[in-house]
Amino acid sequence: MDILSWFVAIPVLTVMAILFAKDLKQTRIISAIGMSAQLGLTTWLVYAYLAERAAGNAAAWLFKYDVTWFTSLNIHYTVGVDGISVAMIALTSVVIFAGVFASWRTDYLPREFFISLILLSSGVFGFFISLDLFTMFLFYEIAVIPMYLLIGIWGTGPKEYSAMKLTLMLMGGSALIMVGLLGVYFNSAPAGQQLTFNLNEIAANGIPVVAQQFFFPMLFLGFGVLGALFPFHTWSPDGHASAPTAVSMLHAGVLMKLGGYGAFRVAIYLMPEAAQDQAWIFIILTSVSVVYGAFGAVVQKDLKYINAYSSVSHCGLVLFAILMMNQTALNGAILQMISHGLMTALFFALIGMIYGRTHTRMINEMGGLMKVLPFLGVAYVIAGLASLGLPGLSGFVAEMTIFVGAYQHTDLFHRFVTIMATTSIVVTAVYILRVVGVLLFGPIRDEHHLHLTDATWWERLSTVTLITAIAAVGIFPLWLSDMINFSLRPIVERIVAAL
Amino acid sequence: MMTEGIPLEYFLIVSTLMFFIGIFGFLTRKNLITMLMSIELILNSVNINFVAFNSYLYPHQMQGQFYSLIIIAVAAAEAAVAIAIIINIYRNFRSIETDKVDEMKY
Amino acid sequence: MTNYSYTLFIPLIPLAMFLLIGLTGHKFKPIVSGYAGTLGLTVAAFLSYITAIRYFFIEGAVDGTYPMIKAVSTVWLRFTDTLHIDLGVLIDPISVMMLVVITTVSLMVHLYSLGYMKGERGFARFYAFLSLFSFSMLGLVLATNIFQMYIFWELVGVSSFLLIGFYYEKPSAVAASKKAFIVTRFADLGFLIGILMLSFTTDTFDFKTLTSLDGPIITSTAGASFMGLSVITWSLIFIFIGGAGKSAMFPLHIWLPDAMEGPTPVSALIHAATMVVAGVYLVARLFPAYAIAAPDALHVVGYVGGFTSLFAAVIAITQIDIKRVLAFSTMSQIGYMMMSLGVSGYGDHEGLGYMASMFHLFTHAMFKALLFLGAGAIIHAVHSNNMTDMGGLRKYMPITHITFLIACLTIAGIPPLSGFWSKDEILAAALHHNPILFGIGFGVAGLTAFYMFRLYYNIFWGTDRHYHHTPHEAPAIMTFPLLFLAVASVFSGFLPFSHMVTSDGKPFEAHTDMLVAIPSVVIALIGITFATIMYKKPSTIPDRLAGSIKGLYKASLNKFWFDEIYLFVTKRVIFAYISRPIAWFDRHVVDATMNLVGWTVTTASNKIKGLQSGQLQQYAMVFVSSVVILVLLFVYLISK
Amino acid sequence: MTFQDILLMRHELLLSVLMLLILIIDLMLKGESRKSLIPVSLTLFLGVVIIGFLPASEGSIFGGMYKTNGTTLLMKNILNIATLIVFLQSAAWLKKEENNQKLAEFFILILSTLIGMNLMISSGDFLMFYIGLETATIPLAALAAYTHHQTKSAEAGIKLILSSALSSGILLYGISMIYGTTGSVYFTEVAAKWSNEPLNIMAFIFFFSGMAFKISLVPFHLWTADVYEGAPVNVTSYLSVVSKGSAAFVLMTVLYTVFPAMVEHWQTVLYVIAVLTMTIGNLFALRQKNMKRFLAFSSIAQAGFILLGIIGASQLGMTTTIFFVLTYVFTNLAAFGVVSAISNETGKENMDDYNGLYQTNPKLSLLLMLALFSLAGIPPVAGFFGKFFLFASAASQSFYWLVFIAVVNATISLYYYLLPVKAIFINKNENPIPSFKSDVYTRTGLIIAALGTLLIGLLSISYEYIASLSYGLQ
Amino acid sequence: MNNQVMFFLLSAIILIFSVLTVTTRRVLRAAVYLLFVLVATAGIYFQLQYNFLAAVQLTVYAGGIVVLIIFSILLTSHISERAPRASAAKAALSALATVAGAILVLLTVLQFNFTPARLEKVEPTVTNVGRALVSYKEYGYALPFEAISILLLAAMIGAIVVAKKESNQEKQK
Repeated sequence: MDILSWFVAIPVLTVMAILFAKDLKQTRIISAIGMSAQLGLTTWLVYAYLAERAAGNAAAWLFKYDVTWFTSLNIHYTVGVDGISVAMIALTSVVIFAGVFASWRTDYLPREFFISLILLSSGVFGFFISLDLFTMFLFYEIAVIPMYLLIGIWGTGPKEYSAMKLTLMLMGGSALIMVGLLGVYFNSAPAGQQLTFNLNEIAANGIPVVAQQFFFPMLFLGFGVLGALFPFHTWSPDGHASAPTAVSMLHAGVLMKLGGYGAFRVAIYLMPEAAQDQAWIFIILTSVSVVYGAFGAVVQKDLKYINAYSSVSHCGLVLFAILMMNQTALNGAILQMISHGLMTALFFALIGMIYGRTHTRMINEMGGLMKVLPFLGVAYVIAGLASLGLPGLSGFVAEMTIFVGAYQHTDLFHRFVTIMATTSIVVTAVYILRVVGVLLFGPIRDEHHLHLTDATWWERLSTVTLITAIAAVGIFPLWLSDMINFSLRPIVERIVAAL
Repeated sequence: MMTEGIPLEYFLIVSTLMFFIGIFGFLTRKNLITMLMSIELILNSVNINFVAFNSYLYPHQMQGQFYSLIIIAVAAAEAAVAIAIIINIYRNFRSIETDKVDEMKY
Repeated sequence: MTNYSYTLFIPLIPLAMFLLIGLTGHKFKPIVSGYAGTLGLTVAAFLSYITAIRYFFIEGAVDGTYPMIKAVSTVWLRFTDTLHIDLGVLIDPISVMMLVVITTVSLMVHLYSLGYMKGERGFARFYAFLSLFSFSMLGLVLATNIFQMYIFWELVGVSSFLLIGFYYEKPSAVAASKKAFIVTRFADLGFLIGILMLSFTTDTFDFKTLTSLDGPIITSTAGASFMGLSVITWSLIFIFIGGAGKSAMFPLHIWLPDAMEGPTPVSALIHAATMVVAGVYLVARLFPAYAIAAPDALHVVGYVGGFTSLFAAVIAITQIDIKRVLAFSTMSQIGYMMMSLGVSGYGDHEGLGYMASMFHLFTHAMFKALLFLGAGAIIHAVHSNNMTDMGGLRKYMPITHITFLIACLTIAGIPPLSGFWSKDEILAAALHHNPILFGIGFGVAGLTAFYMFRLYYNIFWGTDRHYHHTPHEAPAIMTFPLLFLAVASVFSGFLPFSHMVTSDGKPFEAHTDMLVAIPSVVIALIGITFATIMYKKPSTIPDRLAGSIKGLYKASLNKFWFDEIYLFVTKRVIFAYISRPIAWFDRHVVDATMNLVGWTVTTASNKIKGLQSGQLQQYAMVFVSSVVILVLLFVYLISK
Repeated sequence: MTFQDILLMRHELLLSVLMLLILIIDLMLKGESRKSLIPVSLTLFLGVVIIGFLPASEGSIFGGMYKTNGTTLLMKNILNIATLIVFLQSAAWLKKEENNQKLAEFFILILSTLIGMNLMISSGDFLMFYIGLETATIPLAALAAYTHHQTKSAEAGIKLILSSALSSGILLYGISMIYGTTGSVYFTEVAAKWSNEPLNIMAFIFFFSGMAFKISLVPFHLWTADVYEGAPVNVTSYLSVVSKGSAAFVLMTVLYTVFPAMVEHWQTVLYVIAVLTMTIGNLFALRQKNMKRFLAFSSIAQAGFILLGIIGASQLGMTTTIFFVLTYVFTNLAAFGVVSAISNETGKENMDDYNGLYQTNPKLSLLLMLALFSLAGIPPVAGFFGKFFLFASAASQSFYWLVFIAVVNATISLYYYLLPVKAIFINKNENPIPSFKSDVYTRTGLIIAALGTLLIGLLSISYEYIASLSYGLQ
Repeated sequence: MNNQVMFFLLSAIILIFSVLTVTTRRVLRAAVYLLFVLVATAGIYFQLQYNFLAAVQLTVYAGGIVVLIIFSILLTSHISERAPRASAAKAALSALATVAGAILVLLTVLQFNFTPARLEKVEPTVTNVGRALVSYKEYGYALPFEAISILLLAAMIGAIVVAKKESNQEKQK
């Protein structure tokens, strides 16, 4: 088996192993082993990828592997990675690894929980390695659907409502994607030639502009729903609020990135002309997302809602940058996906840990936790600082790349909305500091909180993993940025050539 | 010819009217058995069609005639089963009025 | 060219100390962290001095110009081929000067805090943050490009946030730290937008390119203009907003007085000597751009500075909290520096204002740090910030008293103390360029003398208060920095600044202009005299005076209600009219729309259930009419 | 006519022989020993199924009245397998005392309808088509009314027989007009002489309505839910899977081979009907509480999706339609299998009864979830592939708005498919259905259905095989 | 001329009794009217010289089905019982749909130009019918003949299954 398929295989094997587990203890050990192996494999992949590049391999896709699946429809199982997908895979591995440890103490139906969680991750990995739109879509849906059970069974609050809403909205998005993909497929080749789902072949053939005008909005909106595009973001606050910790982590950290990644890889890459024509509509929507999400977060009282709205804002920035369609902004978009993925996962992990102790997520019912929970408190501050774009943490790198890139756009409108979008950094500071100020600082409000115990080893492991990743990206962004840039160049050249 | 002076359309008019009378009966009769009778009218009208077409237009084959034959046979089978079920209904509901048979709905 | 690459260690050593203390500090006794931090900074200070000596005195000017040297530079993040963030070390007169200022003051604060913070919970944390701040501030001044500066700009902001909120269990401290961060963050937004605009026009971040006379910023005609000002001007104004925020210029000043909630050494270091002058440094850094390409922007700088200095001085007169008096004084003095930049030209003697500003920055750092540390010692002794709780302390704290007096005299501009020299140059520059600003500066000089001595008398003279325990002199570890800084305050005025730090790097001769010097000393003396009359002995004059100008007094006491205005804007406007409506809109319009879709579907489902009535004949009816309709439709209506 | 020619009909012949054989065996068995009829019939039928897979040639006999080709054979085999699964799943129900008297009749009636469907599939003219259709329908009405003591069952029977009689009357009227306008009832001759006069189109619509009734397309679907609910659960599953699947296939072949000349017309008709069917089916399914009724409306909506395949009017269309029927057979039988197992064991058929089922019967729960996901078109189970390809077929004719409506409907359908999942996994229940172990037949049936649901999509060979047999408009 | 009179007479009987079948309130009378219709239809077959078919019509339909229907009526209702009328609204709606349908269909049918195939006629004699019935060639009907037998068998068994009383079950009740 080729190296990339292992990324799907390891989660599946782990799931199978869990089927034989007897109790929580065995289940989580198996999960931890599986996901550690996945993390190891990822490390190896990053290394191997960089080594290949260093050795001068300039092919757009590395580690390609191709099997014909449905011959008559020309559907292939084609996998391959470029710098962008390697980065996304790395993000996913880190988050799922941390997620497994964050849910170390799942006592209700643990086997089922870990199975769903890991199955979901296999879908995500599959999505990132796919070069064939059909398999990409297949993995996309595999990644989305276990969410229903994960939230519905292990969630809190109005979990059934939230789970249903989330699932339906996301599947509504994927319905649009399906139409879009079919449209792409049937326009993927000149008349008389073999139709194809292969990303690169379609790009090489080019899609007629008339068809693009019709299918671009479908694909972009479809992926946009998962990317929390205003006004289709409302699944996010409720969904995240109800989801169990690891699920929120994975969902906000990784799944929402599928939206951005898809919008970029499929919608923009394949249909640049239409993207160019229609970008302004979506740019307005995404800049609304950015600012609106941030303002929406300011007055929330539930920690998870704050973070969910914050995610709307940050993910809006991803889509915003994608629509700018220049190298720097796109690079920023990818960086932002990674950055937001890591820090929002950290946020949700911490919120989960705090909730596990205080049994409330309402900030006005807590206070002064820094004193009793120093580790979690510090981690929360770090997450907050990352979120508000402190240099040295990942958020800064991503946001600055986006802003600089977006501002390089020659069109005055784009530069204007960029300035609009930058205002979000102030609002972000407002709500982050509000939370930190109320939750962690000040006097302790609830006497019961005086006896809380600080993080356990698995919680520390989960947290430290994410913080390390955040800091690594934030302090040494160049290798990541260069890796992404290298792979973006041909894409951007194609986009520019098309315009 | 015994059909001289009678255009094909006459047969079609008769059969069509009979067909819709049957349908009207099916839609309005309360009694299940009379609904079944309406069905027989419908099938009969179709038979007239087949036979008339066969006789007027395509007499080189007997397709229409045989179709009618088969329809008669099928109608018999249908009637047999339907009546069996109607009797069963009568046992269960103590009535064979179609309005009463609406235990399952919505 | 000399190799200055070792200067990299100047910021890196504090960083290492930060990581060391932050990660392992809790494993040792707290004092170890203090020593480690202090040691690290001692090394950094040592390296800074060596650098300064080498740069100014051993290497000296090359071809009559102090060179701008990129000692270290590495690409940190690449945006485009031309736009990339480099991290590096830039050695030029102002950065070297700032190295000296920062490491000196920081070292003093480190020493001082060993005594001041003794026994505090979070002692190690304090030193970790101090190290983090030192690292950030050093990184800021050594920045080779505007984006590196922005990075460290943010980092100093966050260090400041952490240090102001050091007593995180105290709600007022938390609120103050939040306020400081958010207000400066807002200003930083301006900075960022300025950077974006500037980089779009010039395609570079590099200071060397930006400030070189044949660089893009100065040679580009920058055709596009908005409201009569060129893009360059706008971008520089935006950048100045960033500087104004950090330097607490009106109207972004409101965070600074509150920032006094932090431990006093922090106020000395961050909110008096170093971080708050970053705005001045920023403008100075881009000075050629301001002076040549965007004189309009420079005027803005000058007027904002001038107004702030007057505004803050007026407020300082009435404040009770001694640290707040000092804070407003700081604002006022920084306003002075800004004003000085605003009235400067480029090159040679035209650049007098620039030189004066830097000079004042230097001297101010020394005497203001001294004032704050002195105030710290006092607070340490009295356990209160309010001058109403103080009086007659000269007997108990002789060293503090003397050093404090020296500092007061220095800031009042009494020759030959350092403050006189730098202030004199500023006024001279203003007189030549802008009489209005000169007038303001002149008046502020008098006000400064007045309120400083009001402070001085209220603390050390007047009547004794009932102290819980007798105030006593601070320990040696705290008085040593006082003495050191007092010496620096006295003598730093004799540094030949015009030979070292000039707008174009070329030394020039600055003369003391008697036309300016004499009146400025006179007005300072008048101020002191008034203060002496009113406050040396208990007196009713202040109350009567306050009564006679009640409105102004009240306005000043309430800081012209700026806090209230801000509160109104944030709570009433942003929260009540933006965020809450958005949150409401999100729940009740956007989300409701999504729910409405679901509701519509289920309602439709319920509405049409009659179709499935269970009536066989109704089914048949539907069947038949559907056939009829289909026939009608497809045979007669849609037939092709 | 040679023996070789006769062999072309081996499905029908074998089934007829089996039918008679069961009739004879039944005469020889008395009392309790009648129960042995179940394994005997199953074994014999298994033999028939296996023989059905032996390679066969294509051909046409009885002067073109009966035709076989690759797709018809395949379809018959699919129906055979489906029927086998239905038989397996019925065993537990048949073993009940109340059914002892009429065991054989169950098999005979089912087999006769299967013969009818096979004849319909292979028909080369409208006469055989009609006979097949009626043979496939009339005994079903008897089966629907199989349970005497239940009023619902009788009601289902009468609703089915009368509705179907009306519909076949209308269909026959249409055929009579087809005969009148083209002069023949042979498919090939009709196709050759077809013109798009108003009367032709009207005749087509009458004919189509009759077929639509059989596939339960809206607005000809109203009988479906009531009959499905009233009939014994295994008969319902047979109705919804085998009967519907065969009818869909026949509709497609008739449209492709008899009416290619009016392709644009029938595409428009299908377009409208598909939209109606999906939407109405979904809207009704939303509110259902009875599992059988729920699955009935679900199957209506699914029928609407099938039209998206047929509308493709090409080799792709045929392939995707047959492939979807294949996936649908296994998927729906898995769903019905679980419902039937629970119904046979506990008599409970309401969704609320399923609350907390996972706690007691995890395997059945998982299987039901799998089936529902497949029906909803969630990967990686078969339904996803089936649905995706169906949509591809419609998209290939540029019916993108139709596809759009379909995917919107698929999303709505996801809502109600998740309701049982919610009941099973999320809802709490004080008294869940107790844990039980089904008999070996049921389990075998469920396993076959589950395997099919899981593998048919992933193993592309099934699709490729169908594609190699399919043809487009002729 | 006679033909026409004959035809109109038969048509009139068919239509009038059809209407009566579906409107009379006495079920048994309806069955009798139906019988008249079926017989008249047979008359039309005779007129068209489809004697065999007419015979089948009389024996199977008139003789078989109608008798079956009458028996079932006797089983399920009282002779004197009058069937309730359909509600006016329902009747009106049905009438509307039916009339509209009839008009539409008639319009469509009548505007079609039927053209006879000018080919040699096969007389529908009993010989020819019999030959065709066992022929397995084209236009032979051996297969339908066999197939219908399966249907009839199945229908018979079905009818028995449905109608027969369950010995044990009923007793237990």
